[in-house]
Amino acid sequence: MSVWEYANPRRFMAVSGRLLPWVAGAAALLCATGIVWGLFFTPEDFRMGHSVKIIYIHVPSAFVAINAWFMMLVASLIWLIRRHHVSALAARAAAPIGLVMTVVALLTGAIWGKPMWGTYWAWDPRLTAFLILGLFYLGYIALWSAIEAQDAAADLTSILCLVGTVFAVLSRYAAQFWNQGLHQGASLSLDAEENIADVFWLPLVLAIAGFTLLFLALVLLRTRTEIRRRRLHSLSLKARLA
Amino acid sequence: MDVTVTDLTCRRGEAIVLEGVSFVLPPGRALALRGPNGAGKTTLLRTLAGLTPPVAGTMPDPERAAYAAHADGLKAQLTIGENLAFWAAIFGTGRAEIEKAAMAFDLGPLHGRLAAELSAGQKRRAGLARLLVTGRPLWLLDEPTVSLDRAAVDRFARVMRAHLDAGGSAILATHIDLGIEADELDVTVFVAKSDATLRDPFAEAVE
Amino acid sequence: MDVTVTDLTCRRGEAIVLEGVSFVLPPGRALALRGPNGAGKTTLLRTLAGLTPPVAGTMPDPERAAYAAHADGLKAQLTIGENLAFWAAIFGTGRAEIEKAAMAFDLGPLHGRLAAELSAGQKRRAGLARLLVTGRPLWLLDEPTVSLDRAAVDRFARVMRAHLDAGGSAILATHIDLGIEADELDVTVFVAKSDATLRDPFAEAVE
Amino acid sequence: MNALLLRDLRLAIRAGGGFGLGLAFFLILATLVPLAVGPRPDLLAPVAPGILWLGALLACLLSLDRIFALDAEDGSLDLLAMAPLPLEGVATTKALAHWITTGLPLALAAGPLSLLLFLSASALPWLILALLVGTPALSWLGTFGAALTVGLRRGSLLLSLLVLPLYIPTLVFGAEVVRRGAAGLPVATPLALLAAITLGCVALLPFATAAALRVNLR
Amino acid sequence: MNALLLRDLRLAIRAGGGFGLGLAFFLILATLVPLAVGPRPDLLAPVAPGILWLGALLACLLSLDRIFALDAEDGSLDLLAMAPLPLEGVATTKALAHWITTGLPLALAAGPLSLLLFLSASALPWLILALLVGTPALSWLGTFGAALTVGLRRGSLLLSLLVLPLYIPTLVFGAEVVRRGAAGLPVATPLALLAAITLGCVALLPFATAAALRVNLR
Ligand code: HEM
Ligand SMILES: Nc1ncnc2c1ncn2[C@@H]1O[C@H](COP(=O)(O)OP(=O)(O)OP(=O)(O)O)[C@@H](O)[C@H]1O
Ligand SMILES: Nc1ncnc2c1ncn2[C@@H]1O[C@H](COP(=O)(O)OP(=O)(O)OP(=O)(O)O)[C@@H](O)[C@H]1O
Ligand SMILES: [Mg+2]
Ligand SMILES: [Mg+2]
Repeated sequence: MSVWEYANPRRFMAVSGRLLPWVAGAAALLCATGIVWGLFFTPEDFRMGHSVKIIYIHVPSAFVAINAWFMMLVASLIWLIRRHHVSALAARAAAPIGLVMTVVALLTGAIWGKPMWGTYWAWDPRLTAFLILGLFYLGYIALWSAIEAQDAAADLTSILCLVGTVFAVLSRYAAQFWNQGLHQGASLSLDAEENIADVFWLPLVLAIAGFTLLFLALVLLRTRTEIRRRRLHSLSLKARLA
Repeated sequence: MDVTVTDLTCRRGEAIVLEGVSFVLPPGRALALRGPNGAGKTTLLRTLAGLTPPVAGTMPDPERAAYAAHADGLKAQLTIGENLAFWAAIFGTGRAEIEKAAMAFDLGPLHGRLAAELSAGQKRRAGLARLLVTGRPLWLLDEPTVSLDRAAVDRFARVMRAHLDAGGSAILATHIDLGIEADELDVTVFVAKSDATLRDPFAEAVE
Repeated sequence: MDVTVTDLTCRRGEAIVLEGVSFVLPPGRALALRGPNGAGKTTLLRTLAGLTPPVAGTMPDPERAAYAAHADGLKAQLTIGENLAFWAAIFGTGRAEIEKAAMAFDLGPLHGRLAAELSAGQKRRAGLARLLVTGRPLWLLDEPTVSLDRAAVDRFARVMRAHLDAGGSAILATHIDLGIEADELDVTVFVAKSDATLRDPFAEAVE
Repeated sequence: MNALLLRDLRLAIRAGGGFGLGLAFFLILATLVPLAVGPRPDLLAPVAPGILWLGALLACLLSLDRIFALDAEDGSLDLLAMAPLPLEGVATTKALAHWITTGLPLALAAGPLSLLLFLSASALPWLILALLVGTPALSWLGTFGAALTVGLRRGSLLLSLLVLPLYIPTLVFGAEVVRRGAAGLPVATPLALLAAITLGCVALLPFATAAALRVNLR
Repeated sequence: MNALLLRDLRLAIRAGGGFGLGLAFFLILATLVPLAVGPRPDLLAPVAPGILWLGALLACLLSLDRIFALDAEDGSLDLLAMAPLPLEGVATTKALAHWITTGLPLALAAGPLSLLLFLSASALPWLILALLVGTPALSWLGTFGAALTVGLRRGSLLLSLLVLPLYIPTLVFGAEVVRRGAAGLPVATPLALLAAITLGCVALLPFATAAALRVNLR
């Protein structure tokens, strides 16, 4: 059986319905473990003090926010090339989640920024690129909601997503070029364990995994909602045309 | 070359309007689409013009067609002469066609007038002249005689006949009689059944 | 109340198009404007509607008139029902008029459709229904039957007759025969002489 | 007039989030400025009030051209002119609808945005107040400009050309209110002037707008 | 394609000074900024490059919405889609016409305007060069945005929401060129990046634009 079978709406509904509780449960478990562990069972950082603990929300949400866009990119490509309706709706479903994650990362970053840098906001390249990503999410969502015909909207937003990806990456690069920032480098990222004590690293990885699963669960849930919404749209259209 | 349409399914917006449209139109003939308001005449013409891709079925290459719709495609800020010259340049035809078209629709006196300053019927005449300028053999006409006075309708009928005699063909939707001999196609026959009007990919997934 | 027009001079843009238009139209009668394309029918109707102030002459108060032009005045993003309700609210009429209008033009099935999703004839029907909704006695109609199929034209003729029987009046410009008994006014008689078309205040100053 | 207002608001929403779009534009502008002029707070903070006001101006401007143009295209404007409500009323309603969809949300959302430009916290209430008092003038002036250019096909640049100079007094006093507020100086004078401009615009401009519409209809 | 270009330019001129309007908008904006932020050269000079670039962006933006909308309204777009020239060619020509009527005059007239904002004389050649190199990207991106929104009646705010984020890299590198030029630093890197963006846009975006147009036509 080919993978594309899952793009069949009925199969998708059946499989996602069965999958959803497990993914959601795993997400809850991992998030809870990671965050509780991070918040209550790690020492305080010698430089950042208590405030370091916000990292367990900040980094996972930022991670998900960025990768949500790439998931939308892949889904858009699948729609443009193979015309699987589910993937178009999955892209649509992911956008608001990505936006919320962006906002969460921005807010936690801002809250963290006050004790660390003495300001809520700085035009750090990292933060700027992130704000710009938020703008791309906004534009994408606005375009989806502005167009009445659903397939046309899927086509146009997919094209926008392709072009937008290129420019979001360019913007990130431009922002780095434009300002040397305050923000942490990749010192705490996954591939740089040597810079960070295991005590911080492990719960962080758990939290990131938890947030990713959370994202997955939400996308499944929202895709199901989008499918139903689309069905509703068709029905009301049919009622109108009848 | 025959215009052969087989089993064409046409959509408009999100709705499927016509299903299974089939006909053959030999060169030199006109086909009149019949059907009440909302039957799907405009939809069929737009599909044949290549503007809306068909959902299914085969149809001739839109490269051979010229389309005249309700909107005339005239720029209000340009004179009639400039408008025609523009379309001639775009379709790669020349001065000869422009003059022939202007002559056929008596556009001489309007040549230097801005399209914005014309009456409805004058504009429509210029819009029809554009058809001649394209030099295409298959004409798709959506209510071509709207706003035309009797003399202009006669003129148009003469132009049509000349086009057909020269081996061209035409498909036209109109509610009034033009006095042109034409095959008839009743569009109502092909109107999509209401349960097919929407190809909802999610229909079975939800219920 | 008679519609009395005396010695009206009408302009369009910067040009004077008609001069000395005079007629009297008693209530319950329709007046059909005749004349080839570009004669000035639309110009006269726009003047009577109060949209273009007349250059000279007297005409009835435009407050009594309702105007239906090529553009239907429908908002594409609103449903037909919403469109009619809007105009009813603006003209201070009520639910009764809307229902009467919708009935008269068979708009029931289209009530919940967006105006953007209608065919040309369906839109036009809704545009004509607006006339009834205004509740005004004098109808100014510029080619009202464009795009209408035969059944809809009959419907329109019936509505017109009912309006006239109820003491209303109508002035209409059309190139086709509606089967309504109407007085005729040949607009070509009043076409402004070409030396009068431009009342240039600086003409004598310069030459 | 109520019906017209409701219709315009409904159209703004149907056509894709009338309220949100102006805001989003404002947000983007607040992002673009630091990207353009450089990220230094010492550069940004002093220009912040002016830039925020400019952003409000431009967000208004971008939605102006369609105030009458769409109605003119589909024939509604002709019919509105014949309707038993005065054209002055139409002008007022249109301006009000424009303000509700752009000026009002801007004023309400200026708070978080001002953070991006390092506006001092003490200036924020003044910014919001100034926007609330000043933006109606922008909408009424813009409606007037839209009426002047309704007959033109490519009006939006010309429109901004006509309207922007008219916006100058509002801009100057509005920015002054915020600057003084930030510096802790008394703001009564510029605020009063701002209010006076708005009141004058709301009271008198509809007549000019209606006159312009009449000219453009014929 | 030549015919289309000529027609668009002619229309721009007929509809009331296509070339002049963008410039005039730029001029007004350059006047408004000192009014908004206060007329102090010490405040203005450092932000001048950025503000001038922002002005260019906005002048482009304001003329975008009509790139395809007018053609869609009067039916020309349908006919162009049927014509024997590829839609990609139409997209390129439209973008080129837009650049000639807005970007090019801006670049040429930036000199006198920069005086209003106290831009240092040494930065001026760089400003002009950067505008010449960068503004084509703005026009091509804008044409893409216009194609996405051609079916919508009130597209102009949405259009700016879609297009402005895409303008960011151009803005950053463009302003950087001028800032470095003013400071006497080497400008090769940002200038090369700016040129690369423009080239990429000109080469690839017409395909996306044509695809969007095709979706919107059906
Ligand atoms: C509004 C403000 C902020 C935003 C938008 C923001 C955004 C981001 C982003 C996008 C990431 C990358 C996540 C990833 O790639 O997986 C990140 C990671 C991180 N941020 Fe922030 N941040 C903000 C403020 C702060 C502050 C104030 C601090 C602390 C001083 C901070 C510390 C970190 C750390 C330690 C990481 C992990 C490093 C890494 O994964 O590369 N952030 N943040
Ligand atoms: N954008 C749209 N979305 C959905 N349905 C539409 C859309 N446009 C038109 N329709 C519907 O499609 C059907 C066919 O419309 P079409 O315009 O082809 O009719 P027509 O035969 O040309 O009628 P007319 O004689 O009035 O011009 C109509 O019922 C119409 O309501
Ligand atoms: N804006 C304008 N400026 C100058 N002249 C105009 C303008 N609009 C129309 N005209 C001219 O005025 C004359 C009358 O036009 P009008 O539209 O009234 O004609 P009509 O009788 O309605 O014709 P039709 O049957 O074609 O609708 C025409 O010769 C036309 O060319
Ligand atoms: Mg039709
Ligand atoms: Mg007429």
